Amino acid sequence: MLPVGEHWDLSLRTLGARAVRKALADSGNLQPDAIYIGNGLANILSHQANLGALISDEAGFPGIESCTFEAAGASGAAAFRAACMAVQSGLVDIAIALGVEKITECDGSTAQAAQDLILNYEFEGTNGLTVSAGAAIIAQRYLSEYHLDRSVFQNIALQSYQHAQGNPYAMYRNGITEAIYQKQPMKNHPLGLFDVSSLADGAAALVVTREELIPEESRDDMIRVLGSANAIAPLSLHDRHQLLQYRAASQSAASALRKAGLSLSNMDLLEIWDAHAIDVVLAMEAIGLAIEGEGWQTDMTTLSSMGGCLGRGNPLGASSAYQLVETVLQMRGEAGACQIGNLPKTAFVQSLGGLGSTAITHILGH
Amino acid sequence: MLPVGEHWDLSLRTLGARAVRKALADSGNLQPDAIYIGNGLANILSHQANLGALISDEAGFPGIESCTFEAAGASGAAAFRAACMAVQSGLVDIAIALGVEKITECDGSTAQAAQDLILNYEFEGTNGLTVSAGAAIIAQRYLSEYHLDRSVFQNIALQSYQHAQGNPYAMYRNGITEAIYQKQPMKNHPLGLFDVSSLADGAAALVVTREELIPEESRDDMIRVLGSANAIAPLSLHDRHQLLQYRAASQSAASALRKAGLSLSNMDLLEIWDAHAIDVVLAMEAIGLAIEGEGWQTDMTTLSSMGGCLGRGNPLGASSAYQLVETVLQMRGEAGACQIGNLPKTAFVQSLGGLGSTAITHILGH
Amino acid sequence: MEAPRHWRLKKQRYSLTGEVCPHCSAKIFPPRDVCPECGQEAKTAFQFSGKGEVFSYTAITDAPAGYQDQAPYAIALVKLNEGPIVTAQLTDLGTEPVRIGMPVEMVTRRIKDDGNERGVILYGYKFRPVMQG
Amino acid sequence: MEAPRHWRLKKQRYSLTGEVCPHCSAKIFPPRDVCPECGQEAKTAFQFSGKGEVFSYTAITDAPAGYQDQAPYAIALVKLNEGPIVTAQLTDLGTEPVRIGMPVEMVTRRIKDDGNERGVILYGYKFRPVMQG
Ligand SMILES: [Zn+2]
Ligand SMILES: [Zn+2]
Repeated sequence: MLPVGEHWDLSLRTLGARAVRKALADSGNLQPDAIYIGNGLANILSHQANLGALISDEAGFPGIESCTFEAAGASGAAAFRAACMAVQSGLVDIAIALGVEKITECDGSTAQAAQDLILNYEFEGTNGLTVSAGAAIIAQRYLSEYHLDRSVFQNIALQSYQHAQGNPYAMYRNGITEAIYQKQPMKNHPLGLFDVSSLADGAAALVVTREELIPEESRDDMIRVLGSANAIAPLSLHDRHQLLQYRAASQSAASALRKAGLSLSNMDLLEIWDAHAIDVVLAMEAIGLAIEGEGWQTDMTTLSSMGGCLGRGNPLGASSAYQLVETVLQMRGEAGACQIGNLPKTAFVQSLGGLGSTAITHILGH
Repeated sequence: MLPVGEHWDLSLRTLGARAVRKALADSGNLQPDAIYIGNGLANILSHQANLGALISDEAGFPGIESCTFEAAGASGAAAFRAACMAVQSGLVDIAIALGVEKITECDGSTAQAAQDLILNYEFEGTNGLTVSAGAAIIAQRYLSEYHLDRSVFQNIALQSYQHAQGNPYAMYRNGITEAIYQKQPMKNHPLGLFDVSSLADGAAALVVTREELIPEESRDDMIRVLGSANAIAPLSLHDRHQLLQYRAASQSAASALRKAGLSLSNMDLLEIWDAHAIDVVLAMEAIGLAIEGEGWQTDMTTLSSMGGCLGRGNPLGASSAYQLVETVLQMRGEAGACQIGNLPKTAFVQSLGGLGSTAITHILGH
Repeated sequence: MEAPRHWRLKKQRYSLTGEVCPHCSAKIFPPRDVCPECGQEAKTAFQFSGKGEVFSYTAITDAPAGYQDQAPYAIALVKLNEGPIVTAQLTDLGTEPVRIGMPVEMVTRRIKDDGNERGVILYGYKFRPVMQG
Repeated sequence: MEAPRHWRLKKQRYSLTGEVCPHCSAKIFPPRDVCPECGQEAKTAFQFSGKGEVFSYTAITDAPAGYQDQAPYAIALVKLNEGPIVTAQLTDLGTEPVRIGMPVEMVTRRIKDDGNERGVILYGYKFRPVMQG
């Protein structure tokens, strides 16, 4: 994991290769058979395809297996799920899941336009919609349907920025006060500047393997993947039967929990997607932690414990890999100032892509 | 599988969804759990990311698993390999591998520039290299090293265009004569226009599952995946220790054959990557069917039996899915005018991405 | 927008031509091969009236390239009277504040200024408040 | 080429600054974190002489956008005297036909005309035949 931020001095290949090597060092220097790369925008922002060959060779592993995965914000989680399936299939012994995104190669408006590619270009993008405007449209309908005002987002945002203060890899580490939040400029009404995550560079990687291949001395640090699921919903907002139901999030959560044989009440830690504050609200309702209209009333203590996309920063295709790495740190007791009280034994990690059109969930345990 | 060509009237989502539905109909109407999508350039050419949600929903399957795979020309094969691993892991019952590429959304120069993203942008692309020029540089060195002239490519090209004549899904179905070949304009010396494949739209899909889930009446059509492997080599030509050795192709071939417990001499059909004529030459040498300097002397009868990228046309990220579908047709005896003499019992299918920087091999059997 | 895509989407953009499902009578926009209601094939053209109401909306001030001369603008999900929802800009708003439930109707307007990109200037549907009278 | 990338790659482009591996003495270009010869870390800067020979080459007539005013041009893999190979355009060829083994040396030239893209004009290394005499 590298700090999220503006790495003007590092290219895409260097960012990715460094995260891979850090993860391998952490694993007790395992030798990978495969590197699965989650990335969203290299084609546009770095004019670079086929990252599999570029980054894996740069990391020092010509000859191994590699390719790139894209599922918008959930790209890194898609790579991680693929790593789990590859190992479970027996065809791969040691796989790395890397999430990497290089945003600062271009000016901000190019990066913004690239992010908007997760919309339906023909029927959303060309009509002038942007991703944050799409989130705002969902949020507006939510507030109207439940007779609420936009202050319901305040707690979610404040907590994310507060959690990020203790995270040395986070981009926003000064926190924000209620007063500052309430004076924020609107990004797209009813979502303000602090309700929408900011794009930034980042790279984070995890090593996936079978227990018996882990060196004895590293085995205490091992975290198990107990369940994994990926589900999609219609990409376009106008194609959704129920705009306020994040269907992919419910299906993916239920399916991952079922595979793990666990329920939400067993979870000590929840890492929920917060690219926009409304995402947290609807994810909480979708996975069943809140009833409809009350997802904003959440106790945020064990949510986005290292700052989430809002506080940590949002390196798109890499963000879901950060979620997973951060969860591993919490479960190992290595989360430093972000460490939650009781060492979590089980964790629920859900990543969303494309305004809830893709949801990938992992259940981690000891 | 849809015909390769210029589908001005079909969008990316329609192309992809139709191929998915055709494959499902062929399978006896299985219901998929996952759709893995191989695609290279939608971000650029269709301004569209997150195809997983877009295409899977369009095909009528909201709620299932989906994401996109990119490995340059081998993208479709990467999706197919992922489908095999997902099924083998037991986490997925029925997976679809779709390769889809929409080229004609833009003018030709945009598509050309997009194709060049598989080069190292910082040290190849910005110095003015193109993909076909890269292939030509390899070819030039080959001719020089072995004291040959460019007529060595003639047989490979003529056979591909000849095979395509019988393939109703191919783009070039008129064949070319020796006289026409010899009068071809140079694309990038020593490669002529007919030695370099042309980009076009295409979509092809395959259903992957366990035998017992296939309806009784469709089981005769079943083809087994006996081996699968993916290997990368340095992306940039200047980073390769031996320019004329397609290392990824050798490693991936050897590894897939080892997993299948078979050798090349067992193979009744070979589907080899021919985006450029030189790719065939070096792949033949890399996989061990020819010694160094003699890969061009190949008997082409059972190679690219339905026209390959040269004759069928090259829908980039979809081409490797076409290779797999074409091989299945041959093995079922459904290849029509392209059908090779004896029904092949085993086949070797190798797809290359990025001038040999990625190679994915599958061994299929009855 | 590039010429081939523009040509393909012309009917849909200029006149809100969608589909009606021959199996379950669901009205569909944008057109697609498979009816999202019943899962069967749908290819019968259907002309929408262009009348509907605002389902939700927001305002865009930091518009993307090609839309900057229109900013700030309101963008909405519009629920058509026939059922489907479309994403579109609102226009001709005057001093009336946008609200959920506001009746609107389709008009054809310039959607995007292509700037230095190649290709045609893009026209298509926007929605305006229904005139009282 | 966008400004941040241009700034980052300036040294490498203007003066062929690469690395030398402190472990196995391999010379490396372009710079990378891990020595491709011995797999250990390499970060010591190394200034290449800019002399080398053509390892292979071709001609480009259908140049990509930004390179069209230079077409037709020759592009080559140049094997530097210190070992590494670099991809670069050949320039100042005069009437001499390019051949494998031809001695060449680095010069700094305009690489790309940015056209209507934002950003700086790109200069960097090309190679020309070594003058006899
Ligand atoms: Zn219907
Ligand atoms: Zn070294």
